[in-house]
Amino acid sequence: MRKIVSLILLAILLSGVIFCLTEIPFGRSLSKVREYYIDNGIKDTGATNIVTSVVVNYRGFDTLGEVTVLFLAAIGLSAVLHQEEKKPKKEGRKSSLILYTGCRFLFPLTMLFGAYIFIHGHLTPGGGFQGGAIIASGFLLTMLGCWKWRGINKSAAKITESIGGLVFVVIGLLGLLYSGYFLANYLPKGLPNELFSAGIIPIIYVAIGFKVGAELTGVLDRLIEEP
Amino acid sequence: MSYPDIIFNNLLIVALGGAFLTYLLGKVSQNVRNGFAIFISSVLVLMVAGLHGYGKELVYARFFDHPLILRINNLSWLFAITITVLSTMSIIFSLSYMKDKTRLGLYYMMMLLVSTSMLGIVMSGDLISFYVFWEIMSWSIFVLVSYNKGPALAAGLKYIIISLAGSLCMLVGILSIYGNFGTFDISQIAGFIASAPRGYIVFILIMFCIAFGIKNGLMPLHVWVPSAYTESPSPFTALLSGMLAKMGTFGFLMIFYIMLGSRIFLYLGQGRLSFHYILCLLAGITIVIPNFIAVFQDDAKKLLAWSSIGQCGYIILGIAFGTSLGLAGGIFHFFNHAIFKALLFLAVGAVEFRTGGVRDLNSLGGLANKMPVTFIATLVGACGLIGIPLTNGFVSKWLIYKTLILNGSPFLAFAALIGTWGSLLAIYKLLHNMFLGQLSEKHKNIKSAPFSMRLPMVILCAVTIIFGILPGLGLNIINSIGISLGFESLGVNLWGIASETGTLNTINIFAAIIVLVFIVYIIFRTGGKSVLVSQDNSYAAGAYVPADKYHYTVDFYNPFYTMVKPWLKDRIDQFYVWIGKISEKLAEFVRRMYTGDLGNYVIYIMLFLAVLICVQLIWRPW
Amino acid sequence: MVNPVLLIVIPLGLTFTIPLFGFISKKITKYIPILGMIFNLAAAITLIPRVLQAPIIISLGGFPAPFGINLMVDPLAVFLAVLIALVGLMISIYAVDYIKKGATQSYHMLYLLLLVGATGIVLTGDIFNLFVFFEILCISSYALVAYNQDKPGIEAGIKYLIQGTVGSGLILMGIALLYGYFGTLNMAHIAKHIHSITPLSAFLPLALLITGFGVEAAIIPLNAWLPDAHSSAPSSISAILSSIAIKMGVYSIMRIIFTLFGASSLLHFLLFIGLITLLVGELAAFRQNNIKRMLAYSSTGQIGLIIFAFGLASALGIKGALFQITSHALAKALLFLTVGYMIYRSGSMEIDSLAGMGKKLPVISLAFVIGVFSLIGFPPFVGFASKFLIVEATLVQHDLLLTILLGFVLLATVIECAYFLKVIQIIYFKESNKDPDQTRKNTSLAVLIPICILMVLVVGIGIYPEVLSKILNSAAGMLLDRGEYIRSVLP
Amino acid sequence: MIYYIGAIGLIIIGLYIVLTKRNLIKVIIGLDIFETGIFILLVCTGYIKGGTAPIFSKDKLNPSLMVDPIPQALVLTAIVIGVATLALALSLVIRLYRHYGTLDVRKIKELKW
Amino acid sequence: MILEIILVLVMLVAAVSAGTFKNLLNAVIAAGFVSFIAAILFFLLNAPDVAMAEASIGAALTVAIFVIALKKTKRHEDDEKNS
Repeated sequence: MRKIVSLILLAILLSGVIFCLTEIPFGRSLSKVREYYIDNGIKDTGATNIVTSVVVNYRGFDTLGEVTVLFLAAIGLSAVLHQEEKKPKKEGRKSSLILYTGCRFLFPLTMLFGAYIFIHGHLTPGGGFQGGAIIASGFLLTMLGCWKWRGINKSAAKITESIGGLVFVVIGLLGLLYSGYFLANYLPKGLPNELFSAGIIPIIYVAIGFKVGAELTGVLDRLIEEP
Repeated sequence: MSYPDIIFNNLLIVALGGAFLTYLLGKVSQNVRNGFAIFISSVLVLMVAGLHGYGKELVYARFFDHPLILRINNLSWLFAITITVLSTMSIIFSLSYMKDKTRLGLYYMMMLLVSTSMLGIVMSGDLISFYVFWEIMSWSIFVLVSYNKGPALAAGLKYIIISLAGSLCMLVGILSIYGNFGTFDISQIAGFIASAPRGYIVFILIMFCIAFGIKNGLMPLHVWVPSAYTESPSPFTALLSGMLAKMGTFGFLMIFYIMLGSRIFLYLGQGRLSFHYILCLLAGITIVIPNFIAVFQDDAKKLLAWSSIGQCGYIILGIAFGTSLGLAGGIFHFFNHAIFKALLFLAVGAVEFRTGGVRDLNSLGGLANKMPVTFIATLVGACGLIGIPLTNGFVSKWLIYKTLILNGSPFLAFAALIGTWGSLLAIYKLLHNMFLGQLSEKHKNIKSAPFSMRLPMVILCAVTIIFGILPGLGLNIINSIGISLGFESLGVNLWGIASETGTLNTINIFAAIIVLVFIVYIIFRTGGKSVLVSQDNSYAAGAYVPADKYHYTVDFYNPFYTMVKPWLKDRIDQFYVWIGKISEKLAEFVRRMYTGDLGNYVIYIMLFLAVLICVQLIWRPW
Repeated sequence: MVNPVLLIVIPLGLTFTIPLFGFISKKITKYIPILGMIFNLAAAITLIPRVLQAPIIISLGGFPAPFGINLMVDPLAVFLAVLIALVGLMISIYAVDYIKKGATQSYHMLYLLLLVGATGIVLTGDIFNLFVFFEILCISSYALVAYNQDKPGIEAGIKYLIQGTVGSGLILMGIALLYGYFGTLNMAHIAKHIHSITPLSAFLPLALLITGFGVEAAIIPLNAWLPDAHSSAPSSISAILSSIAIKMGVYSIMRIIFTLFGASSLLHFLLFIGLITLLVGELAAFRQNNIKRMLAYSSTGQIGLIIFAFGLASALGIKGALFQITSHALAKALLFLTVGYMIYRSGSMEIDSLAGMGKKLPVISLAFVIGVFSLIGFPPFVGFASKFLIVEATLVQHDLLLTILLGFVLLATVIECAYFLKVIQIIYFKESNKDPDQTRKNTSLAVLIPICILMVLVVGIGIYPEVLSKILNSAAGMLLDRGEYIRSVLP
Repeated sequence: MIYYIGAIGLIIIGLYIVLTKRNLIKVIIGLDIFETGIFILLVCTGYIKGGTAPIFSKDKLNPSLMVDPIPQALVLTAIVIGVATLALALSLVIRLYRHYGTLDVRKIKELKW
Repeated sequence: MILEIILVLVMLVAAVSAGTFKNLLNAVIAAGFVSFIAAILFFLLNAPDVAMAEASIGAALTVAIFVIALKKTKRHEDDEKNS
């Protein structure tokens, strides 16, 4: 019964979507703003990766909100899974030597990779979110594989999150101060394809990277700790 | 700036401030508060009295960009003075009646607030302030009706629901008037509405009449009255029956003769189907049936409640009939009914107070010797209610009969007459079962009513009789009101009305009564003396009967009751109750939509989406 | 001159600082929301006079309108921002004393972020940005509903989350289709080109967006989450959800219908949706014996009334709807705060357990009564003004159908009166069966202040509704006039 | 074209899972798939046949063939929002399981009517 | 082109199986597989950033969170906590 009803409803939706998509030709962007970004991207922001320039600069406000959402998830998690009394940590089970060594070997590399990703966000694909995710996965690796994992340093994670968010906001406010626009790219753009270019973008992306890494790690850690 | 101006500008402020100040003083001490309440109400009486024959209007505030107007004229003055006098009386009465009740600050504040809102209603010159004061009055009544806990809660709820329904209808009427004529000022509307199509006027009238009829207890809308009157504290019941219900009367007067004007109102529809004739028929029904339902009530206050529904029928009949005589009769009967019905309720309240809350007529009796003043008060009130000459009720009823007979509508006259019989029976039952007959054992050592109760009763008695002997006092004002509403004048003198339409002279009646009394006296003196027999030497089949077996007030009018019983069910009330049941079932059914199942909820969402799509595909609204 | 973007950014920054303050002392953290809201209130009020001349366009990052994100600060937005800040301030003061157990620090952060989301929704002029802030609002409310981790709280939270996520997924789908059509996200830009495609092909995005936002706006039958969430969340959260969060859904729907699509002929359909919502909400509330659930259903009803008023599509109707938003926000916040404290005293949500509160908590009970009278629409409270405007707006159209619908609206009012006044009678005129526990006697100041302020507002605005008239008129005009919107964003 | 099919397919399958499955984890999986479908749809709207990624990694790139960067930015945001919601949902599910001992939505009916 | 068709079909199959698997762990892995192929599709659509995000967040972290949640609750779709 329920299956049939839902199939009917979805069929109506499907017909509607198909009807709409006939109006949106595939492979031919109707965008009215694409050219602007492609043409002025480097001039405006100095980032060769246009996506990054859009994410951090043109639509930086969205990104601020996005960071906030992730932050929300972290604190919401800690609110939902909050325990009044701290129970003693149970001994993590001893994992095999190979796994342990492998983890210890891989962890720094993952960190490095993540850092690279979000530092070069404005030049190559990737950015703060991807890098942060990779860092978090590195921590996850240690959480799963390492011997006697006893949780990350909560306060450090918290501080990192807050600082990351604050840096983002403060940079935006400085933009408001200097050039009258929130999140304006007021730092020197530098030359394209160089590491130190694109004004505020790398700074924000580094902040986001740390923040996202800390948040995702905190989420994972909180979930694992949950008995 | 003359005195009346000052009074007029500050009247409502004094009333309102007095109400809240009363509550605050209650925090200080009980006696201060009671004294202050009486002080404020009597001050209001004086202020209103000072406004006699004074006409003015004043814009006192703005709501959005509509001016709110206060206006006073003779009609408002008559109502205002009655309001203030009655509220003073009932507040004085409350002193001892409410002595051992809780939350008195709330009670006194609400009493004063109610009278304030009534003053606002009668003095409001535009429909917004009329509605605002009307609603304030409604919810203050709600608080006061549910003041006695227990069954009073149901009564209050019933009252406020019905009343809110009515006042929302009125709001629709008001705002649709605004939508058409672009003003809330009553006098301006009176100018515009003459040109409006008749159908629209009837719509407006119906909207307003629902609200006013509900307050007034017009027959199909009366269901809240008995329970509310019965359960509310007696001093407030006096005010409620005396004045608050009469706000509906004021509303009728306002919309029929101020806003529409007689020459439009009387000619909506033709002949037997004209609006005012239908209203008269309703009034006739309202006169007949409730008076007879009242006959069979065993609760004193319920009896009075039903009979006041009936009396309101007289008032509406007089007003809706729309001749100058009838209008005068209606307005005068409103005034008289306010006085003697308040008197009766106060008397019942006094008995209730002394007997410890006994209102059941079957268990009372023989209190005449114990509470003489109360008895006299009830007697006078009863005479007024029935319309015995030399009480004010006689004059007003006489005017109404006269109108009905002169304008040749026998049915209505007959109805009015039958109603009088009904009220006669009912009020005699009240009088007899409470004061005459056998004093029951447990009331042997009952004291007379305290002074604070006797004073208002005495005053109201005096008013009843004075206005019965010198009706001209009231009829002068009423005549001027009638003239200002565009009716031809009646030749009013102090003793009554001397005109070719209907002559009334209370001197002749007075003389006749004196003579009659003398003759009766003579007859009784010369006739055989009646011998008092002690109860103990009477035997039933040789067996000694204890005294309290003689309590023959139970099942008064029983044969008559068994005769007409099947016709006297309150089917309308049952109908309303049925509606309530249905809506509860519906609500219970609707709730079931929210089964706690998450899957269903998501399906609702997709369903809504699908419905939207289908609407767009089929109906194409956009 | 205060830049409107600060209304969003300053509370956001404060939220980020809360953990840092938390290291200094736990006490400070709970005053930070008050700080942020005070700032917002002041800033928003200072914006009013400027906005009344002309809407303010703030382009973020210094990029012109269709390319960067821009804030569209018109009278409606500023008005709602003031309302959010006001109610938010009151409830944050209340929460100082009310929230004792659980992760209080997270509570205050989530609460502040919820308000940030709401403010962002009303200020932004970019549809995807609207979506992002909407997500901030929703996710924080999911977490807050489940805040006091008891059985009903968690259940309500997960139900709310699933429905809300489906809704936001639909919104995202609609945005994707819109972008596919127009290749832009700026609302004014879309509105400018909306007629370049046939209405028939534009219907799906419209339907998706309405449904998605409708989940938050709690229009029947999408409101299934609402009674659960309201009844099982902490009372302060119920208050903010009922007086702000669902209004944001309504606001978004109206923005989309009026400004984005200009689908004014769809409004007649909206009229019926509003009426059904009103009736079903009031009827469902009629038989509740859980006070918070009753209030929740009555919120649904009031939302229905608001949507009905919007559906009238006349300036007066929209003014009435905005007034109704205000009055309902104030009154319902008042009700939830008072009821929350009563529950905290009596320890039960059953209506009968409120018996005798009139003696125990005189001020709180008075506040409750005033809130109820205002909701029912008794003069001289603020609810009367809004009901007055709505009825007037319905009647001036001289439409028989509308008059009949109005009859149903007033019927719903009568139902509302029935169940609310029953509660008042229980509070005042019923003896409490059990004596109050002596442990928590004194009503703390942090609870009394917001209640009293709200009470004063309800009565004050009710007596002098002219206060809001000017800004509401211009807001209504702005909402109706698409061309003005487009012109002011894209000169 | 095939991408559209994939996107719509994912959307429909995801919603179908959400609508019919009774297990909360399954429901959340359904939401995940649903959102993935939307992401693909969104990216498709910006695609240009034979285009290149919008990155000026080397100079000789034809700007007119670069795909639209906006949808990618949007999807980036949306992915993060999705994972945030998902984490919150799962934490709620864990708590719920502790309270009820089941994840069957038919049995989780404390709050109704 | 043919590659894309194959990928999409595999993706849809994975999605369906994610719905049908009784064992939740398999379902989760199938969902992760969907995200993984989606990442490849993103790459084919010239969206390397999105591809990276989807691969790292959607395919890796999401699955990890799911698995952790499963560990806390239960493995199978319709078995109850026996306590």
